[in-house]
Parts: sequence; C-alpha cells; structure tokens
Amino acid sequence: MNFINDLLKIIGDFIAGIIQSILGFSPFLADLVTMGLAAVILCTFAALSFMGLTYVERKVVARIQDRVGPNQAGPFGLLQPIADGIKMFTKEDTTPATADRWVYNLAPLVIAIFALTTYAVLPFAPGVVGTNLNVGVFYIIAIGSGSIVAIIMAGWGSNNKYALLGAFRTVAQLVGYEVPMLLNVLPVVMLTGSMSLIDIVNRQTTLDGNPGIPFIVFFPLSALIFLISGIAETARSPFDLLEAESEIVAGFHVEYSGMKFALFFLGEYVNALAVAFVFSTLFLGGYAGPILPPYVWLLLKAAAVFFVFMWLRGTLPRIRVDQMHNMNWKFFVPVSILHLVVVMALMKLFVTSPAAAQANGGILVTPIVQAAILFTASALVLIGSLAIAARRARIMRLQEEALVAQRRAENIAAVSA
Amino acid sequence: MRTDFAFVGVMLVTAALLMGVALVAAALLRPKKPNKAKLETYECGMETVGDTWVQFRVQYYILALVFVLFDIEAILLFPIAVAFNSLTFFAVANAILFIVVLLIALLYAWRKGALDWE
Amino acid sequence: MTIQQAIFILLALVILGSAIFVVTTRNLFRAALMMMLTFFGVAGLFVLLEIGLFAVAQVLIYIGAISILIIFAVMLTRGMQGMVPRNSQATAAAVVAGIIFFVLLLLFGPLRTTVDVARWPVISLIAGNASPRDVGGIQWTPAGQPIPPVPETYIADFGRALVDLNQYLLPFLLIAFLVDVVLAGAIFVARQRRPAEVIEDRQRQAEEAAEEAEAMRQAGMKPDAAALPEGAVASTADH
Amino acid sequence: MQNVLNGIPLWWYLVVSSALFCIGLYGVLARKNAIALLMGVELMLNAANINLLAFWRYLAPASSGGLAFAAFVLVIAAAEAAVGLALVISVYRVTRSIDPEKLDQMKL
Repeated sequence: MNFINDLLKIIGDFIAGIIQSILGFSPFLADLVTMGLAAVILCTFAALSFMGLTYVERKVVARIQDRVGPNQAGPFGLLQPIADGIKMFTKEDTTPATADRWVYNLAPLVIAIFALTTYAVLPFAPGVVGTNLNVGVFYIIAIGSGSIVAIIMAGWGSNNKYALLGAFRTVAQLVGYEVPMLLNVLPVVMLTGSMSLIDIVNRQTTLDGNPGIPFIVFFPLSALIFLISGIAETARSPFDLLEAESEIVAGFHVEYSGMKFALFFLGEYVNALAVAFVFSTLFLGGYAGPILPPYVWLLLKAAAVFFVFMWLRGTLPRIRVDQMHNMNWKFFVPVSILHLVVVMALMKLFVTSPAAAQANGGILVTPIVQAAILFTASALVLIGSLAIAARRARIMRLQEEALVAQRRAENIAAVSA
Repeated sequence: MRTDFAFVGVMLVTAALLMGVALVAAALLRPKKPNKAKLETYECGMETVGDTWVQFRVQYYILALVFVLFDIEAILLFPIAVAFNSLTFFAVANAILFIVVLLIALLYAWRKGALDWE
Repeated sequence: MTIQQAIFILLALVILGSAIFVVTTRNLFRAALMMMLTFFGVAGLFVLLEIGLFAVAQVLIYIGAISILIIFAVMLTRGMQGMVPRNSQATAAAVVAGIIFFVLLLLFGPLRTTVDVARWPVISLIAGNASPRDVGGIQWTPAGQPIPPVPETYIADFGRALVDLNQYLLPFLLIAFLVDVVLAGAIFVARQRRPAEVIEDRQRQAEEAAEEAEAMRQAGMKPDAAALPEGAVASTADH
Repeated sequence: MQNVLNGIPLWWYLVVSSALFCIGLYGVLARKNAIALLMGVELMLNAANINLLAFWRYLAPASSGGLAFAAFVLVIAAAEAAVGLALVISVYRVTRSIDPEKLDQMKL
C-alpha cells in the first residue's frame, strides 16, 4: 500500500540515487542534473496534458452541444492531437513585413515559459514537489503576470490594429481579475499561517491535529470567486472576449500561425490546467484523500475542476465587455473585501489553539465549530451580496424598460402627429 | 548551496530550451515561400490604412490604476496574513482599518464613474 | 568562482545592459520591455540575497503593475512617435551621472575592506561618538563573523512588524491613506469628463464670467476680456 | 575581514545599485520624453531598493527594518508612477505633446 502511495517519490529518489552514486558526479552537478531532469519531466507532463486536453475538451464540448467531435484520425479520433501537432510543425509561418521582429518572435516563447514555470511549486504527493517555496501562492499569482507581458508583446509586435486592440482588452481583463484572486487567497493563507502550498495541503489533512476539512468548507465564497476569476484569468469561455471573432478577429494572436500559434495555445491550456491544480490544492485538499494514492487524488480533483471549465464553456454564452468589468470591479472586489474583513474578525474571535487564546484572548472552540462558523459567515456574505446585486439589477432593468417604453410612446406620438 | 529558488531558475531555463527547440524544429520542417501578399498585415482582408496606433480609451489606464492599488494592498497584506495567528486584537483591528481605507478608495472610484465601461 | 558569483555577474550584466538600453533607445515601447527585463534581473538579485518574498513582490508590482501602467500611458499619449532620444543637456547629464557614480563609489569604497559598521565613515558621521551598534536598537552583524541566515519566519516577523504599534504601524496606515489620495488624484487628473459634465462646466464658467463682468461694470470699470477664463474653456472643449 | 554571503561580498551589490542609480539619473536628466523620464525614476527607486535589501541582509537580518522600508519604497514607486503618468496623460490631452521642455506656459 505504502509502495503505491509513494510511487512517485520512490522513483524520484531512485533516479537521484543513480545520478549521485553510479554516475559519480560531484554533489553540485548531481543536484543540477536532478533538478534539470525534474524540470524536463514537469514540462513534458504539462505539454502532454495539453495535447490530451485539446482532444478531451473537443469531445466533451461536442457531446454537450450534441455533436460527435473529432472522429476521423484513429479510433474515436484519438490520434487527432498528433495530427494537430504534425500540422503545427509543418505549417508555413509568416512574419508580417511591418512587424517588430524581436518582440513578435519572443512573445509566444515568453507566454509558454511562464505558463510552464507555474508547475515548479505544485505539490503532487507528499515529498513530490518541484520546490517548496515559502511564498508559493504568491509566486503563482506573480508568475501569472508573465502572460500579461507576453500578450502586450504579441499585440504590439504584430503591428496590427486588431491585435493591439485585442491585446489591450485582454490585459485589462487579466489585471482586473488578478485582484479577486489575490483577495480570496488571503483567507486561506491566514488560516494556514503560511504561503507554502505544502503547508496549505497539510492544513486540510488530519496531520498535526487538524480537522481534515478542505478549505472550500471554510470559505465557500472565496472558492467560488477564485474559480470564476481563474477562468477569467486564463481567458476561457465565457470570458474569451479576446477570441471574439466577430469583433476583433482573433485577438492579439491574429498574425500568428504554425508553431508560434501553438505555443500561445499551449500557454492558454497549461495555464488553465494550472488553475485547476491550484484550485484543487487551495480549496479541495490537494493530494489529500482516503484509500487512493495521493497523486491520483490530485489528478482526479484537477480533472473534475477542469471538467467544470469545459462544462461552462459548452453551455454559457460569451459575456459582454462591460458586463465582464462590472462583474469584477463592482461585485467580486467589494464582496471579496467585505468577506475578508468578516473572516479576519471571526478568525480572531474564535481561535482553536489554547496558546493563542491565552496570549491574545478570543473564544476557544474546536476546529469543527470554527469551520461551521466560518462557513455560515461566508455563505451569509455570499447570499446577502447576491440578493443586493439581484435587487440592483432588477431596478436597473426596470428603469431601462421604462425608458424604452417612453421612447416608443414618443415615437408613436411623433409618427401619428 | 541550494536555495528554494534554484529549481525555479532551472525550470525557467529548461522551459526556454524545450520551447526554443520546438520553435527551431518547426522552422526547419515547415515550407518557407513568402510573397508580398502573405507578408501583409491581416486586417479582415482590407488594405491597412494609417499606422497601427489607434486612439485608446483612458479607461484602460484608470482600470490599471485601480489594479495597482490592490496589488499594493496585497503585497502588504500577505505578510500580515502569514503572521495572522500570532497577531493581537489591536493589530488585526489595524489591518482591518487598512483594508477599509482602501475600500473607501474603491468606492470613491466607483462614485466617480471610473469603473464604468461604456 | 562559485556558481553564485557567476549568476551574480550575469544578472548584473543583464540589469545594467538593459537599463542602458532603457535610457538610450528611441523606441519607447522597447524601452518599457527592457525595463521589465531590468526589474526581472533585480528580482534575481533578491533571490541571491535569499529574500524570496521581495523577489516575488518585485515581479508582481514592478513587472505586473508599474510596467503595465507605463505601457498603457505610452499607448495613450502616442509617446513613441518621432521621439528624440536625448535633449539638449544630455552631455551635462552624463557628466553629472558619472560624477555621482564616482562619489557613490568613494562612499561605499571603505566597505571593500571592512564591514565593521563602526568604522564606516558615513555611519560614524551620523552617529557621532555613540556606538552605531546602538543606533535604532538594531542588532548589527559583527564584523568578520559569518552572516546569520535569514530567519525561517522572516515573512511572519515582517507581517507582525507592520502592524506593531512600536514598529511600523504608523507608516503602514499612512501608506493606506497615501494610496487613497493617489488614487483619487490620479483618477481626477486622468479621467475624461463626460460630455454632460463638460457642458455643465462651461455653463457654470460662463455664468461666473457674466457675474464678474456685471460686478466690474457696477464698480465703474470696463469689462476686461482677459478676465474671461479663455484657457479653461478651450481646454474643456478639447476633451 | 569581509562579510561574504554565498561568496558575494556586500560591495558587489552596492556597485551594481550605484550604477543602476546613475543610469536612471541620466535617463531622468537627459530624456526628452516625460514617460521615458518616469522610467528613469523607476530605475533609481529600484536601485535604492537593492541597497536597502542588501544592507538589511548583510548587516541586520534579524530585524524587519530593511524589509519594511523596501516595501514602502515599492508602494511609493507605484504611487509615483500612477500620479506621474496620469499627469502626463492629462498634459498630453491639452497640449498634444509630452516633451517636458515644451511645457513652459508658466514661464514669464
């Protein structure tokens, strides 16, 4: 049982042992080679899951929309990703004559590099993690700004009006939705007392006398807003305003084709998968789970989250640009701040460790009671804010309808006169 | 001597190398027959008129401004969040005051119509 | 040469090279991109200093926020059109910068041979005869001893210090108010007023001007054309 | 006797930050474009941050002083950029120019 649980770790230790003892490298070189190998494995994992995900996503969305999806290349169209890959490698790739060559060619590289680097801190199983940074969560959000830079580079480097406009729209969206992400990670960090992803997972297990409750139970509101902002951060449907073909051709990557376009595509999918992994780690307990080995649990959770992404993509229509901004700045951000304040006050009022209760005061409760209190508060904030938003929306809609009716009446009067 | 960030550096270099190899391989494999029409800027089949610079709305700048405000807030709040369990009531009250003051800034921007996207 | 030294030299070259590019190029957009590279290199220096928090904060704030602001401003002002890289006083500027560089080197020079803060001229100038080890109640690293590692809990310590009344609570709260004022001011300055507001503004100005003229006529003076806020009207019409 | 961290003495950081500061200063003094000028200011603030954090790390890593000041510099840099660029945009809207030498309407 233990063997299967620690499979990844055992393999890793085995390879490291080979490198260190048999090949006879110096400790420094051995370290470097081990890290390089781990990095190659992570990158390959990300790239392969990108290929798989394109196929799965096309199949799932096709099923949702009552189509068949890819079915020509191989059995059930399983070879489709390979066919796509061959096409991407052999397609002619033109650089517009007026483009800023350096910027234009570097942009896809930048987006792919930063997307892949996110995986350096994801914990796949106990002890199986690229590196356990003590600023892990912060690092993931900061590395996300790399894709913003790449998008601006692509938009400007193409020297194309539509690309530039698309890039700016996308950047406005991405920077906007970074704010609710930051604000909703804060409660998790507060409860854990650490930004390291491993510590966050451990806090959701039964280790060290923790209750073993995933954080989605503590902060349902944070989880919901984080998930939606994550979808917007990766610019997936229904937030794919940058790909709104009817309005701005294909957004910032209109001039790209062949392998460079493939790298943009890879960046998008790898980022989306990273969001699924991060969400599973932060709110669903990461690799923690009974019976099955830890990495299987993590993959199952991430797959479930990614299925939600595909489900939303298959069902929801694209939202308008003003709706997108309003939802972020006038709903997510204020509600997140309110939630943060409420949670901070409650977490200081109801503490679980006797030492903290003695040092700073506060009411000593069991972890389960604390979870119940936080869940109630979070849910109340969510319901209350939704009710207020719905009421405001109804008032605005009524006003608009009244205005339209008045105009119509005026028009009729003018025509009859 | 190996710090936690060493792996991040290795990861950056590895990703750059792998993606670079993919780009170079594609460059070797693909046909290369450029002509004038292919190299033109694609703007829905229309000839490109004028330079690329178009009038951007100042709204983009203002949204980025509000974003910077919250970025700053996050950078100061994350260390406080890490220290949260050992903070006194007084300290937490001040952190809440900090957040509320920034919320006021957001509400001001809202009132001024800076968050409206027409 | 150790690997850290090699990385440091590489980072220093990247930082200084891209910084020189930033201040000399004609193309403002490329200058902004190169500035991001400078910031990234500085984040690398912070990693070498073993301060991961600030390396990440540097990326988040400088690359993710400030550079984006600058690029938006470049786009909004058409800044890169027909840009001249230098103004008339560029030579003088280079001389001034060079002189200041040498002054700084002279100031930091003593640190090559000693890190004993007590014997560093600048500190002894400020602290006088008092032992600089007492200045600010800070525990300085004694000269010649290995540098202690950054405490494991430095992020939590930093967070605690920020909201500690005896440490940095006041600047922390002042920052909040400063950012408030900055946001209000910047939005007020940058915002384009809506047409309705502009019209309202112009009407109010016209009324004020009329009142003023009326008051002057009553005082027995000729209405002065210059008293009309000509420039103000023109600038609002420009929006 | 030098204090050395990972084989790097303190003065290496100081030389890099001094050089970065002076490059930024040159940018501020010599550029003919208000936005390029602000970029120079950002470089200078970054140089100051390298200094603060290097001194903190080498001389007083047990306290939080250097971190707090560096964080405040970060915030001030963001605030400065925000207000400066807002002014540039607003000036550009009125005068259609962002050359600081041309903004001399206040001169007698």
